[in-house]
Amino acid sequence: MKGNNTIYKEENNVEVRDIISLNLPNAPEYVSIARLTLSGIASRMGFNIEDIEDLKVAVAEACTNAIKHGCGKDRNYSIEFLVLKDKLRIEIIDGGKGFDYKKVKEPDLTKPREGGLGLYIIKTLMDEVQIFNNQKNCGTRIIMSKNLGES
Amino acid sequence: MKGNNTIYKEENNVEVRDIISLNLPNAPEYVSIARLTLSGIASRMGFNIEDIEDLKVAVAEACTNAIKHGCGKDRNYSIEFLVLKDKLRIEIIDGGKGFDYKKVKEPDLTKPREGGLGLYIIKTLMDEVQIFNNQKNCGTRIIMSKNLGES
Amino acid sequence: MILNIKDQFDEEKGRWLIELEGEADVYTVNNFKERMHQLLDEKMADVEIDGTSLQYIDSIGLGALIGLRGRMADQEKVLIIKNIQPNVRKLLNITGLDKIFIIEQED
Amino acid sequence: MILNIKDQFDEEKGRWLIELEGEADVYTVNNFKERMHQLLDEKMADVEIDGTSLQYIDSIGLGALIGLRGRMADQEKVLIIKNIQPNVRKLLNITGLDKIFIIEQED
Ligand SMILES: Nc1ncnc2c1ncn2[C@@H]1O[C@H](COP(=O)(O)OP(=O)(O)O)[C@@H](O)[C@H]1O
Ligand SMILES: Nc1ncnc2c1ncn2[C@@H]1O[C@H](COP(=O)(O)OP(=O)(O)O)[C@@H](O)[C@H]1O
Repeated sequence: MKGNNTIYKEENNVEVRDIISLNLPNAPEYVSIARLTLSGIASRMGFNIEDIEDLKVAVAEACTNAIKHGCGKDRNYSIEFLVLKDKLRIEIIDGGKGFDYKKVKEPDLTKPREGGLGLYIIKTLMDEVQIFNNQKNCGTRIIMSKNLGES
Repeated sequence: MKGNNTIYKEENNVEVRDIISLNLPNAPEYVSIARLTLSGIASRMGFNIEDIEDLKVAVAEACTNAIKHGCGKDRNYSIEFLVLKDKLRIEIIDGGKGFDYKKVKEPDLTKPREGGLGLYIIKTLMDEVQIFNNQKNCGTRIIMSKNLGES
Repeated sequence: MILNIKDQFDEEKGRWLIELEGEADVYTVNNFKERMHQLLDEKMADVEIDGTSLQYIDSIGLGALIGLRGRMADQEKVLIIKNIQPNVRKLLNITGLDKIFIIEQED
Repeated sequence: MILNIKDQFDEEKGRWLIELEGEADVYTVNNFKERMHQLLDEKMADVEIDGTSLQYIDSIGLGALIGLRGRMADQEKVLIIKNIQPNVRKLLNITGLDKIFIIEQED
Protein backbone atom coordinates (compact mmCIF):
# COMPACT_ATOMS: atom_id res chain seq x y z
CA MET A 1 0.00 0.00 0.00
CA LYS A 2 1.39 3.31 -1.04
CA GLY A 3 -0.04 5.71 1.46
CA ASN A 4 -2.29 6.01 4.42
CA ASN A 5 -1.17 9.25 5.90
CA THR A 6 -2.97 10.06 9.08
CA ILE A 7 -2.49 13.65 10.10
CA TYR A 8 -4.61 13.43 13.22
CA LYS A 9 -5.77 10.18 14.73
CA GLU A 10 -9.48 9.74 14.79
CA GLU A 11 -11.60 7.39 16.86
CA ASN A 12 -13.15 4.54 14.91
CA ASN A 13 -16.34 4.22 16.82
CA VAL A 14 -18.79 6.91 15.82
CA GLU A 15 -22.50 6.87 15.33
CA VAL A 16 -23.34 8.11 11.85
CA ARG A 17 -26.79 9.66 11.83
CA ASP A 18 -27.18 10.51 8.17
CA ILE A 19 -25.15 10.37 5.01
CA ILE A 20 -25.60 12.80 2.14
CA SER A 21 -23.54 12.33 -0.97
CA LEU A 22 -22.92 14.63 -3.87
CA ASN A 23 -21.26 13.68 -7.09
CA LEU A 24 -19.89 16.53 -9.18
CA PRO A 25 -18.31 16.97 -12.60
CA ASN A 26 -14.60 17.66 -12.69
CA ALA A 27 -15.06 21.32 -13.47
CA PRO A 28 -14.41 24.50 -11.50
CA GLU A 29 -17.87 25.91 -12.14
CA TYR A 30 -19.48 23.29 -9.89
CA VAL A 31 -17.33 23.84 -6.79
CA SER A 32 -19.80 26.50 -5.69
CA ILE A 33 -22.53 23.82 -5.70
CA ALA A 34 -20.47 21.85 -3.17
CA ARG A 35 -20.21 24.97 -1.01
CA LEU A 36 -23.95 25.59 -1.25
CA THR A 37 -24.95 22.02 -0.39
CA LEU A 38 -22.50 22.00 2.48
CA SER A 39 -23.79 25.25 3.93
CA GLY A 40 -27.32 23.84 3.91
CA ILE A 41 -26.22 20.73 5.79
CA ALA A 42 -24.03 22.61 8.24
CA SER A 43 -26.61 25.24 9.07
CA ARG A 44 -29.25 22.54 9.58
CA MET A 45 -26.83 20.88 12.03
CA GLY A 46 -26.51 24.13 13.95
CA PHE A 47 -22.99 25.26 13.06
CA ASN A 48 -22.43 28.96 13.55
CA ILE A 49 -21.67 31.30 10.68
CA GLU A 50 -17.92 31.38 11.21
CA ASP A 51 -17.68 27.59 11.30
CA ILE A 52 -19.81 27.36 8.16
CA GLU A 53 -17.39 29.72 6.41
CA ASP A 54 -14.45 27.54 7.50
CA LEU A 55 -16.21 24.41 6.29
CA LYS A 56 -16.99 26.01 2.93
CA VAL A 57 -13.38 27.00 2.36
CA ALA A 58 -11.98 23.61 3.41
CA VAL A 59 -14.40 21.65 1.23
CA ALA A 60 -13.82 23.94 -1.72
CA GLU A 61 -10.04 23.50 -1.39
CA ALA A 62 -10.42 19.72 -1.42
CA CYS A 63 -12.73 19.91 -4.44
CA THR A 64 -10.26 22.13 -6.24
CA ASN A 65 -7.53 19.55 -5.59
CA ALA A 66 -9.75 16.74 -6.83
CA ILE A 67 -10.24 18.73 -10.03
CA LYS A 68 -6.66 20.00 -10.48
CA HIS A 69 -4.70 16.91 -9.50
CA GLY A 70 -7.41 14.32 -9.53
CA CYS A 71 -9.29 12.72 -12.32
CA GLY A 72 -9.58 13.03 -16.05
CA LYS A 73 -11.73 15.71 -17.66
CA ASP A 74 -14.79 13.57 -18.17
CA ARG A 75 -14.93 11.93 -14.76
CA ASN A 76 -16.77 12.96 -11.66
CA TYR A 77 -15.64 13.10 -8.06
CA SER A 78 -17.69 12.60 -4.92
CA ILE A 79 -18.28 14.31 -1.64
CA GLU A 80 -19.81 12.42 1.27
CA PHE A 81 -21.23 14.35 4.20
CA LEU A 82 -21.53 12.25 7.35
CA VAL A 83 -23.74 13.83 9.96
CA LEU A 84 -22.54 12.59 13.36
CA LYS A 85 -23.88 13.39 16.79
CA ASP A 86 -21.56 16.29 17.44
CA LYS A 87 -19.52 16.71 14.30
CA LEU A 88 -19.70 16.83 10.55
CA ARG A 89 -17.33 14.58 8.68
CA ILE A 90 -16.70 15.19 5.00
CA GLU A 91 -14.94 12.86 2.60
CA ILE A 92 -13.83 13.99 -0.84
CA ILE A 93 -12.99 11.10 -3.12
CA ASP A 94 -11.41 11.38 -6.55
CA GLY A 95 -10.23 8.76 -9.03
CA GLY A 96 -7.04 10.61 -9.94
CA LYS A 97 -3.39 9.80 -9.79
CA GLY A 98 -3.08 10.06 -6.01
CA PHE A 99 -0.07 11.42 -4.13
CA ASP A 100 2.11 10.76 -1.15
CA TYR A 101 1.04 13.17 1.51
CA LYS A 102 4.27 12.76 3.50
CA LYS A 103 6.22 14.25 0.61
CA VAL A 104 4.13 17.43 0.49
CA LYS A 105 6.00 20.26 2.20
CA GLU A 106 4.29 22.81 4.42
CA PRO A 107 4.24 26.17 2.67
CA ASP A 108 6.85 28.74 3.78
CA LEU A 109 4.54 31.58 4.79
CA THR A 110 7.32 34.16 4.63
CA LYS A 111 7.93 33.38 0.95
CA PRO A 112 4.49 33.28 -0.65
CA ARG A 113 4.10 31.22 -3.83
CA GLU A 114 1.10 31.11 -6.09
CA GLY A 115 0.27 27.50 -5.19
CA GLY A 116 0.65 25.06 -2.34
CA LEU A 117 -1.76 26.63 0.15
CA GLY A 118 -4.77 24.30 -0.20
CA LEU A 119 -3.90 21.45 2.16
CA TYR A 120 -2.42 23.87 4.66
CA ILE A 121 -5.68 25.85 4.76
CA ILE A 122 -7.71 22.66 5.15
CA LYS A 123 -5.60 21.51 8.10
CA THR A 124 -5.87 24.90 9.76
CA LEU A 125 -9.64 25.21 9.45
CA MET A 126 -10.74 21.67 10.26
CA ASP A 127 -10.45 19.80 13.56
CA GLU A 128 -9.26 16.52 12.02
CA VAL A 129 -7.84 15.68 8.61
CA GLN A 130 -6.78 12.35 7.16
CA ILE A 131 -5.57 11.60 3.66
CA PHE A 132 -5.73 8.16 2.10
CA ASN A 133 -4.19 7.00 -1.10
CA ASN A 134 -6.07 4.23 -2.78
CA GLN A 135 -3.90 1.35 -3.87
CA LYS A 136 -2.28 1.21 -7.32
CA ASN A 137 -1.98 5.00 -7.58
CA CYS A 138 -5.66 5.22 -8.13
CA GLY A 139 -7.30 8.13 -6.43
CA THR A 140 -7.31 10.07 -3.20
CA ARG A 141 -9.72 10.17 -0.29
CA ILE A 142 -9.44 13.11 2.06
CA ILE A 143 -11.46 12.88 5.25
CA MET A 144 -12.00 15.95 7.37
CA SER A 145 -14.16 16.72 10.37
CA LYS A 146 -15.33 19.74 12.27
CA ASN A 147 -16.84 19.58 15.72
CA LEU A 148 -20.13 21.23 16.56
CA GLY A 149 -20.45 23.83 19.25
CA GLU A 150 -16.90 24.79 20.00
CA SER A 151 -15.10 28.04 19.20
CA MET B 1 -43.17 -4.82 -16.81
CA LYS B 2 -45.62 -3.10 -14.56
CA GLY B 3 -45.46 0.48 -15.64
CA ASN B 4 -43.79 2.87 -17.98
CA ASN B 5 -46.13 5.76 -17.96
CA THR B 6 -45.06 8.46 -20.28
CA ILE B 7 -46.94 11.66 -19.68
CA TYR B 8 -45.15 13.63 -22.35
CA LYS B 9 -43.02 12.08 -25.04
CA GLU B 10 -39.43 13.13 -24.96
CA GLU B 11 -36.80 12.93 -27.68
CA ASN B 12 -34.12 10.32 -27.02
CA ASN B 13 -31.19 12.08 -28.54
CA VAL B 14 -29.88 14.76 -26.24
CA GLU B 15 -26.40 15.92 -25.46
CA VAL B 16 -25.82 15.71 -21.73
CA ARG B 17 -23.21 18.28 -20.71
CA ASP B 18 -22.84 17.52 -17.02
CA ILE B 19 -24.37 15.25 -14.44
CA ILE B 20 -24.61 16.13 -10.77
CA SER B 21 -26.06 13.61 -8.40
CA LEU B 22 -27.23 13.97 -4.86
CA ASN B 23 -28.11 11.13 -2.54
CA LEU B 24 -30.26 12.03 0.44
CA PRO B 25 -31.55 10.30 3.56
CA ASN B 26 -35.23 9.43 3.60
CA ALA B 27 -36.10 12.23 5.95
CA PRO B 28 -38.10 15.46 5.53
CA GLU B 29 -35.35 17.63 7.04
CA TYR B 30 -33.13 17.08 4.01
CA VAL B 31 -35.60 18.09 1.30
CA SER B 32 -34.42 21.68 1.73
CA ILE B 33 -30.89 20.51 0.79
CA ALA B 34 -32.29 19.25 -2.51
CA ARG B 35 -33.89 22.64 -3.10
CA LEU B 36 -30.67 24.45 -2.28
CA THR B 37 -28.46 22.30 -4.51
CA LEU B 38 -30.98 22.61 -7.31
CA SER B 39 -31.15 26.38 -7.05
CA GLY B 40 -27.36 26.57 -7.35
CA ILE B 41 -27.36 24.44 -10.49
CA ALA B 42 -30.33 26.22 -12.06
CA SER B 43 -29.01 29.71 -11.40
CA ARG B 44 -25.61 28.73 -12.80
CA MET B 45 -27.42 27.55 -15.95
CA GLY B 46 -29.13 30.92 -16.26
CA PHE B 47 -32.71 30.11 -15.29
CA ASN B 48 -34.68 33.14 -14.16
CA ILE B 49 -36.00 33.49 -10.62
CA GLU B 50 -39.54 32.39 -11.43
CA ASP B 51 -38.34 29.25 -13.18
CA ILE B 52 -36.01 28.45 -10.29
CA GLU B 53 -38.96 28.71 -7.91
CA ASP B 54 -40.95 26.31 -10.12
CA LEU B 55 -38.04 23.88 -10.23
CA LYS B 56 -37.61 24.00 -6.45
CA VAL B 57 -41.25 23.20 -5.84
CA ALA B 58 -41.36 20.38 -8.40
CA VAL B 59 -38.19 18.73 -7.10
CA ALA B 60 -39.31 19.07 -3.49
CA GLU B 61 -42.66 17.44 -4.33
CA ALA B 62 -40.90 14.49 -5.94
CA CYS B 63 -38.56 14.19 -2.95
CA THR B 64 -41.52 14.26 -0.59
CA ASN B 65 -43.12 11.42 -2.55
CA ALA B 66 -39.89 9.43 -2.47
CA ILE B 67 -39.89 9.81 1.30
CA LYS B 68 -43.62 9.31 1.94
CA HIS B 69 -44.35 6.49 -0.48
CA GLY B 70 -40.88 5.41 -1.35
CA CYS B 71 -38.27 3.56 0.61
CA GLY B 72 -37.79 2.30 4.11
CA LYS B 73 -36.66 4.58 6.90
CA ASP B 74 -32.99 3.72 6.71
CA ARG B 75 -32.57 3.96 2.96
CA ASN B 76 -31.53 6.87 0.81
CA TYR B 77 -32.97 8.13 -2.44
CA SER B 78 -31.18 9.89 -5.29
CA ILE B 79 -31.59 12.94 -7.42
CA GLU B 80 -29.74 13.28 -10.71
CA PHE B 81 -29.42 16.66 -12.34
CA LEU B 82 -28.64 16.44 -16.05
CA VAL B 83 -27.43 19.72 -17.49
CA LEU B 84 -28.40 19.75 -21.17
CA LYS B 85 -27.78 22.40 -23.77
CA ASP B 86 -31.06 24.19 -23.29
CA LYS B 87 -32.79 22.38 -20.48
CA LEU B 88 -32.33 20.90 -17.05
CA ARG B 89 -33.52 17.34 -16.59
CA ILE B 90 -33.98 15.99 -13.10
CA GLU B 91 -34.49 12.37 -12.14
CA ILE B 92 -35.63 11.36 -8.67
CA ILE B 93 -35.11 7.68 -7.97
CA ASP B 94 -36.35 5.81 -4.94
CA GLY B 95 -36.22 2.14 -3.99
CA GLY B 96 -39.75 2.06 -2.64
CA LYS B 97 -42.84 0.10 -3.51
CA GLY B 98 -43.57 1.87 -6.78
CA PHE B 99 -47.02 2.67 -8.13
CA ASP B 100 -49.07 2.62 -11.27
CA TYR B 101 -49.25 6.16 -12.51
CA LYS B 102 -52.25 5.47 -14.73
CA LYS B 103 -54.34 4.69 -11.67
CA VAL B 104 -53.63 8.01 -9.97
CA LYS B 105 -56.59 10.35 -10.44
CA GLU B 106 -56.17 14.04 -11.14
CA PRO B 107 -57.22 16.04 -8.09
CA ASP B 108 -60.70 17.63 -8.19
CA LEU B 109 -59.73 21.24 -7.64
CA THR B 110 -63.24 22.24 -6.61
CA LYS B 111 -63.17 19.74 -3.70
CA PRO B 112 -59.82 20.26 -2.01
CA ARG B 113 -58.39 17.32 -0.07
CA GLU B 114 -55.38 17.37 2.20
CA GLY B 115 -53.33 15.14 -0.11
CA GLY B 116 -53.02 14.27 -3.78
CA LEU B 117 -51.63 17.56 -5.10
CA GLY B 118 -47.94 16.66 -5.53
CA LEU B 119 -47.88 15.03 -8.96
CA TYR B 120 -50.38 17.55 -10.28
CA ILE B 121 -48.14 20.43 -9.19
CA ILE B 122 -45.10 18.77 -10.76
CA LYS B 123 -46.87 18.34 -14.09
CA THR B 124 -48.07 21.94 -14.07
CA LEU B 125 -44.67 23.46 -13.31
CA MET B 126 -42.39 21.34 -15.49
CA ASP B 127 -42.25 21.17 -19.27
CA GLU B 128 -41.96 17.37 -19.47
CA VAL B 129 -42.65 14.65 -16.92
CA GLN B 130 -42.24 10.89 -17.19
CA ILE B 131 -42.73 8.28 -14.50
CA PHE B 132 -41.14 4.86 -14.62
CA ASN B 133 -41.82 1.94 -12.39
CA ASN B 134 -38.89 -0.34 -11.93
CA GLN B 135 -39.68 -3.99 -12.42
CA LYS B 136 -40.87 -6.22 -9.55
CA ASN B 137 -42.51 -3.35 -7.68
CA CYS B 138 -39.14 -2.06 -6.78
CA GLY B 139 -38.89 1.69 -6.84
CA THR B 140 -39.94 4.68 -8.87
CA ARG B 141 -38.04 6.95 -11.22
CA ILE B 142 -39.62 10.28 -12.05
CA ILE B 143 -37.95 12.25 -14.82
CA MET B 144 -38.82 15.89 -15.30
CA SER B 145 -37.39 18.65 -17.44
CA LYS B 146 -37.63 22.38 -17.73
CA ASN B 147 -36.49 24.34 -20.74
CA LEU B 148 -34.16 27.31 -20.44
CA GLY B 149 -35.16 30.70 -21.69
CA GLU B 150 -38.86 30.39 -22.23
CA SER B 151 -41.59 31.64 -19.90
CA MET C 1 -35.39 26.03 6.55
CA ILE C 2 -37.57 26.81 9.52
CA LEU C 3 -41.04 28.22 9.99
CA ASN C 4 -41.63 30.80 12.69
CA ILE C 5 -45.22 31.27 13.76
CA LYS C 6 -46.42 34.38 15.58
CA ASP C 7 -49.97 34.45 16.86
CA GLN C 8 -52.14 37.09 18.46
CA PHE C 9 -55.87 37.29 19.03
CA ASP C 10 -57.36 40.50 17.65
CA GLU C 11 -60.28 41.25 20.01
CA GLU C 12 -61.66 43.98 17.77
CA LYS C 13 -61.87 41.90 14.60
CA GLY C 14 -62.49 38.74 16.61
CA ARG C 15 -59.86 36.79 14.71
CA TRP C 16 -56.54 35.08 15.10
CA LEU C 17 -53.74 37.00 13.40
CA ILE C 18 -50.99 34.61 12.35
CA GLU C 19 -47.66 35.71 10.91
CA LEU C 20 -45.67 33.03 9.12
CA GLU C 21 -41.97 33.52 8.52
CA GLY C 22 -39.86 31.00 6.64
CA GLU C 23 -40.84 27.83 4.83
CA ALA C 24 -44.02 25.80 5.22
CA ASP C 25 -42.90 22.46 3.91
CA VAL C 26 -42.90 18.74 4.64
CA TYR C 27 -40.45 19.31 7.47
CA THR C 28 -42.09 22.22 9.28
CA VAL C 29 -45.75 21.38 8.63
CA ASN C 30 -46.45 19.21 11.67
CA ASN C 31 -45.46 21.93 14.03
CA PHE C 32 -47.68 24.40 12.14
CA LYS C 33 -50.71 22.08 12.22
CA GLU C 34 -50.35 21.39 15.92
CA ARG C 35 -50.04 25.05 16.78
CA MET C 36 -53.07 26.06 14.70
CA HIS C 37 -55.25 23.35 16.19
CA GLN C 38 -54.21 24.39 19.69
CA LEU C 39 -55.26 27.96 18.94
CA LEU C 40 -58.62 26.84 17.55
CA ASP C 41 -59.14 24.63 20.60
CA GLU C 42 -58.48 27.64 22.75
CA LYS C 43 -60.85 29.84 20.74
CA MET C 44 -62.69 28.91 17.58
CA ALA C 45 -62.58 32.01 15.40
CA ASP C 46 -61.68 33.32 11.95
CA VAL C 47 -58.01 33.10 11.08
CA GLU C 48 -56.01 35.70 9.16
CA ILE C 49 -52.62 34.53 7.95
CA ASP C 50 -50.08 37.17 6.98
CA GLY C 51 -47.73 35.69 4.38
CA THR C 52 -45.40 38.66 3.96
CA SER C 53 -42.43 36.61 5.19
CA LEU C 54 -43.56 33.19 4.03
CA GLN C 55 -40.88 32.34 1.48
CA TYR C 56 -42.00 28.92 0.38
CA ILE C 57 -44.88 26.47 0.57
CA ASP C 58 -45.26 22.95 -0.79
CA SER C 59 -48.18 20.58 -1.30
CA ILE C 60 -47.94 19.41 2.29
CA GLY C 61 -48.14 22.99 3.52
CA LEU C 62 -51.14 23.60 1.24
CA GLY C 63 -52.69 20.39 2.57
CA ALA C 64 -52.36 21.71 6.10
CA LEU C 65 -54.20 24.90 5.10
CA ILE C 66 -56.93 22.82 3.45
CA GLY C 67 -57.31 20.73 6.60
CA LEU C 68 -57.46 23.84 8.74
CA ARG C 69 -60.10 25.39 6.54
CA GLY C 70 -62.12 22.16 6.70
CA ARG C 71 -62.27 22.28 10.49
CA MET C 72 -63.14 25.99 10.44
CA ALA C 73 -65.80 25.68 7.71
CA ASP C 74 -67.68 23.20 9.91
CA GLN C 75 -67.94 26.02 12.46
CA GLU C 76 -68.69 28.68 9.84
CA LYS C 77 -65.38 30.40 10.33
CA VAL C 78 -63.21 31.67 7.47
CA LEU C 79 -59.54 31.43 6.60
CA ILE C 80 -58.07 34.64 5.18
CA ILE C 81 -54.63 34.74 3.62
CA LYS C 82 -52.99 38.08 2.97
CA ASN C 83 -49.82 39.59 1.56
CA ILE C 84 -48.44 36.45 -0.03
CA GLN C 85 -45.35 36.34 -2.20
CA PRO C 86 -45.70 35.67 -5.96
CA ASN C 87 -44.34 32.11 -5.73
CA VAL C 88 -46.85 31.18 -3.02
CA ARG C 89 -49.61 32.90 -4.99
CA LYS C 90 -48.71 30.87 -8.07
CA LEU C 91 -49.17 27.60 -6.19
CA LEU C 92 -52.55 28.72 -4.84
CA ASN C 93 -53.57 29.60 -8.40
CA ILE C 94 -52.55 26.37 -10.08
CA THR C 95 -54.20 24.27 -7.38
CA GLY C 96 -57.42 26.31 -7.49
CA LEU C 97 -57.04 27.13 -3.81
CA ASP C 98 -57.22 30.84 -4.58
CA LYS C 99 -60.96 30.22 -5.10
CA ILE C 100 -61.33 28.31 -1.84
CA PHE C 101 -59.41 30.52 0.57
CA ILE C 102 -60.09 34.21 0.96
CA ILE C 103 -57.04 36.00 -0.45
CA GLU C 104 -56.38 39.62 0.40
CA GLN C 105 -53.52 41.49 -1.16
CA GLU C 106 -52.39 44.87 0.13
CA ASP C 107 -50.20 46.97 -2.04
CA MET D 1 -20.96 32.51 -8.02
CA ILE D 2 -19.55 35.32 -10.09
CA LEU D 3 -16.94 37.98 -9.56
CA ASN D 4 -17.60 41.49 -10.78
CA ILE D 5 -14.58 43.71 -11.20
CA LYS D 6 -14.83 47.50 -11.34
CA ASP D 7 -11.70 49.45 -12.12
CA GLN D 8 -10.82 53.13 -12.20
CA PHE D 9 -7.51 54.97 -12.30
CA ASP D 10 -7.22 57.54 -9.52
CA GLU D 11 -5.03 60.29 -11.02
CA GLU D 12 -4.59 62.03 -7.70
CA LYS D 13 -3.32 59.03 -5.78
CA GLY D 14 -1.75 57.56 -8.90
CA ARG D 15 -3.26 54.15 -8.30
CA TRP D 16 -5.69 51.67 -9.70
CA LEU D 17 -8.86 51.44 -7.60
CA ILE D 18 -10.39 48.00 -7.94
CA GLU D 19 -13.73 46.98 -6.46
CA LEU D 20 -14.39 43.26 -6.24
CA GLU D 21 -17.93 42.01 -5.84
CA GLY D 22 -18.76 38.32 -5.46
CA GLU D 23 -16.50 35.32 -5.15
CA ALA D 24 -12.83 35.04 -6.11
CA ASP D 25 -12.49 31.30 -6.52
CA VAL D 26 -11.14 28.61 -8.81
CA TYR D 27 -13.88 29.40 -11.32
CA THR D 28 -13.63 33.18 -11.48
CA VAL D 29 -9.91 33.60 -10.94
CA ASN D 30 -8.72 33.43 -14.54
CA ASN D 31 -10.87 36.32 -15.55
CA PHE D 32 -9.58 38.34 -12.57
CA LYS D 33 -5.91 37.63 -13.38
CA GLU D 34 -6.33 38.57 -17.02
CA ARG D 35 -8.06 41.82 -16.20
CA MET D 36 -5.46 42.85 -13.63
CA HIS D 37 -2.56 42.13 -15.95
CA GLN D 38 -4.25 44.13 -18.71
CA LEU D 39 -4.55 47.10 -16.36
CA LEU D 40 -0.90 46.84 -15.33
CA ASP D 41 0.12 46.57 -18.97
CA GLU D 42 -1.81 49.74 -19.63
CA LYS D 43 -0.28 51.54 -16.66
CA MET D 44 2.09 50.08 -14.08
CA ALA D 45 1.01 51.60 -10.76
CA ASP D 46 0.00 50.81 -7.20
CA VAL D 47 -3.22 48.84 -6.85
CA GLU D 48 -5.86 49.36 -4.17
CA ILE D 49 -8.44 46.59 -3.92
CA ASP D 50 -11.69 47.36 -2.12
CA GLY D 51 -13.05 44.12 -0.67
CA THR D 52 -16.29 45.47 0.83
CA SER D 53 -18.36 43.22 -1.44
CA LEU D 54 -15.94 40.34 -1.82
CA GLN D 55 -17.86 37.51 -0.18
CA TYR D 56 -15.42 34.68 -0.60
CA ILE D 57 -11.86 33.85 -1.59
CA ASP D 58 -10.08 30.52 -1.89
CA SER D 59 -6.42 29.47 -2.22
CA ILE D 60 -6.53 30.02 -5.95
CA GLY D 61 -7.81 33.54 -5.45
CA LEU D 62 -5.08 34.17 -2.88
CA GLY D 63 -2.55 32.73 -5.34
CA ALA D 64 -3.68 35.24 -7.95
CA LEU D 65 -3.09 38.10 -5.48
CA ILE D 66 0.36 36.71 -4.68
CA GLY D 67 1.21 36.52 -8.36
CA LEU D 68 -0.02 40.06 -8.91
CA ARG D 69 2.03 41.35 -6.01
CA GLY D 70 5.10 39.57 -7.38
CA ARG D 71 4.84 41.37 -10.69
CA MET D 72 4.27 44.69 -8.95
CA ALA D 73 7.08 44.27 -6.42
CA ASP D 74 9.54 43.93 -9.31
CA GLN D 75 8.49 47.45 -10.30
CA GLU D 76 8.41 48.73 -6.72
CA LYS D 77 4.66 49.11 -6.69
CA VAL D 78 2.44 48.05 -3.79
CA LEU D 79 -0.77 46.08 -3.45
CA ILE D 80 -3.20 47.53 -0.90
CA ILE D 81 -6.27 45.61 0.20
CA LYS D 82 -8.99 47.44 2.12
CA ASN D 83 -12.35 46.83 3.78
CA ILE D 84 -12.29 43.07 3.68
CA GLN D 85 -14.89 40.84 5.30
CA PRO D 86 -13.96 38.77 8.38
CA ASN D 87 -13.91 35.46 6.49
CA VAL D 88 -11.49 36.85 3.88
CA ARG D 89 -9.42 38.42 6.64
CA LYS D 90 -9.20 35.07 8.42
CA LEU D 91 -7.71 33.41 5.33
CA LEU D 92 -5.14 36.19 4.94
CA ASN D 93 -4.20 35.72 8.58
CA ILE D 94 -3.76 31.97 8.56
CA THR D 95 -1.71 32.06 5.38
CA GLY D 96 0.49 34.91 6.69
CA LEU D 97 -0.50 37.04 3.73
CA ASP D 98 -1.66 39.81 6.08
CA LYS D 99 2.06 40.47 6.59
CA ILE D 100 2.83 40.52 2.87
CA PHE D 101 0.01 42.65 1.51
CA ILE D 102 -0.80 46.08 2.86
CA ILE D 103 -4.13 45.75 4.62
CA GLU D 104 -6.19 48.83 5.40
CA GLN D 105 -9.38 48.59 7.37
CA GLU D 106 -11.82 51.50 7.57
CA ASP D 107 -14.43 51.45 10.23
N1 LIG E 1 -6.65 15.07 -4.77
C1 LIG E 1 -5.32 15.07 -5.07
N2 LIG E 1 -4.81 14.21 -5.99
C2 LIG E 1 -3.50 14.20 -6.29
N3 LIG E 1 -2.60 15.04 -5.73
C3 LIG E 1 -3.02 15.93 -4.82
C4 LIG E 1 -4.40 16.00 -4.43
N4 LIG E 1 -4.52 16.94 -3.49
C5 LIG E 1 -3.28 17.48 -3.30
N5 LIG E 1 -2.38 16.86 -4.09
C6 LIG E 1 -0.92 17.11 -4.13
O1 LIG E 1 -0.55 17.87 -2.99
C7 LIG E 1 0.06 19.11 -3.38
C8 LIG E 1 -0.30 20.22 -2.43
O2 LIG E 1 -1.67 20.53 -2.56
P1 LIG E 1 -2.21 21.95 -2.11
O3 LIG E 1 -1.67 22.25 -0.77
O4 LIG E 1 -3.69 21.93 -2.22
O5 LIG E 1 -1.60 23.00 -3.12
P2 LIG E 1 -1.70 23.12 -4.71
O6 LIG E 1 -2.87 22.30 -5.13
O7 LIG E 1 -1.91 24.57 -4.95
O8 LIG E 1 -0.38 22.63 -5.22
C9 LIG E 1 -0.40 19.33 -4.80
O9 LIG E 1 0.52 20.10 -5.53
C10 LIG E 1 -0.52 17.91 -5.35
O10 LIG E 1 0.73 17.43 -5.78
N1 LIG F 1 -42.29 7.80 -5.35
C1 LIG F 1 -43.47 7.17 -5.20
N2 LIG F 1 -43.53 5.86 -4.81
C2 LIG F 1 -44.72 5.24 -4.66
N3 LIG F 1 -45.91 5.83 -4.87
C3 LIG F 1 -45.94 7.11 -5.26
C4 LIG F 1 -44.73 7.85 -5.45
N4 LIG F 1 -45.07 9.09 -5.85
C5 LIG F 1 -46.41 9.13 -5.91
N5 LIG F 1 -46.96 7.94 -5.56
C6 LIG F 1 -48.39 7.58 -5.54
O1 LIG F 1 -49.13 8.57 -6.26
C7 LIG F 1 -50.14 9.16 -5.44
C8 LIG F 1 -50.30 10.63 -5.76
O2 LIG F 1 -49.14 11.34 -5.37
P1 LIG F 1 -49.21 12.91 -5.09
O3 LIG F 1 -49.96 13.55 -6.23
O4 LIG F 1 -47.85 13.39 -4.87
O5 LIG F 1 -50.10 13.08 -3.79
P2 LIG F 1 -49.89 12.53 -2.31
O6 LIG F 1 -48.48 12.11 -2.20
O7 LIG F 1 -50.24 13.67 -1.45
O8 LIG F 1 -50.89 11.37 -2.19
C9 LIG F 1 -49.67 8.90 -4.01
O9 LIG F 1 -50.73 8.85 -3.11
C10 LIG F 1 -48.98 7.55 -4.14
O10 LIG F 1 -49.89 6.49 -4.09
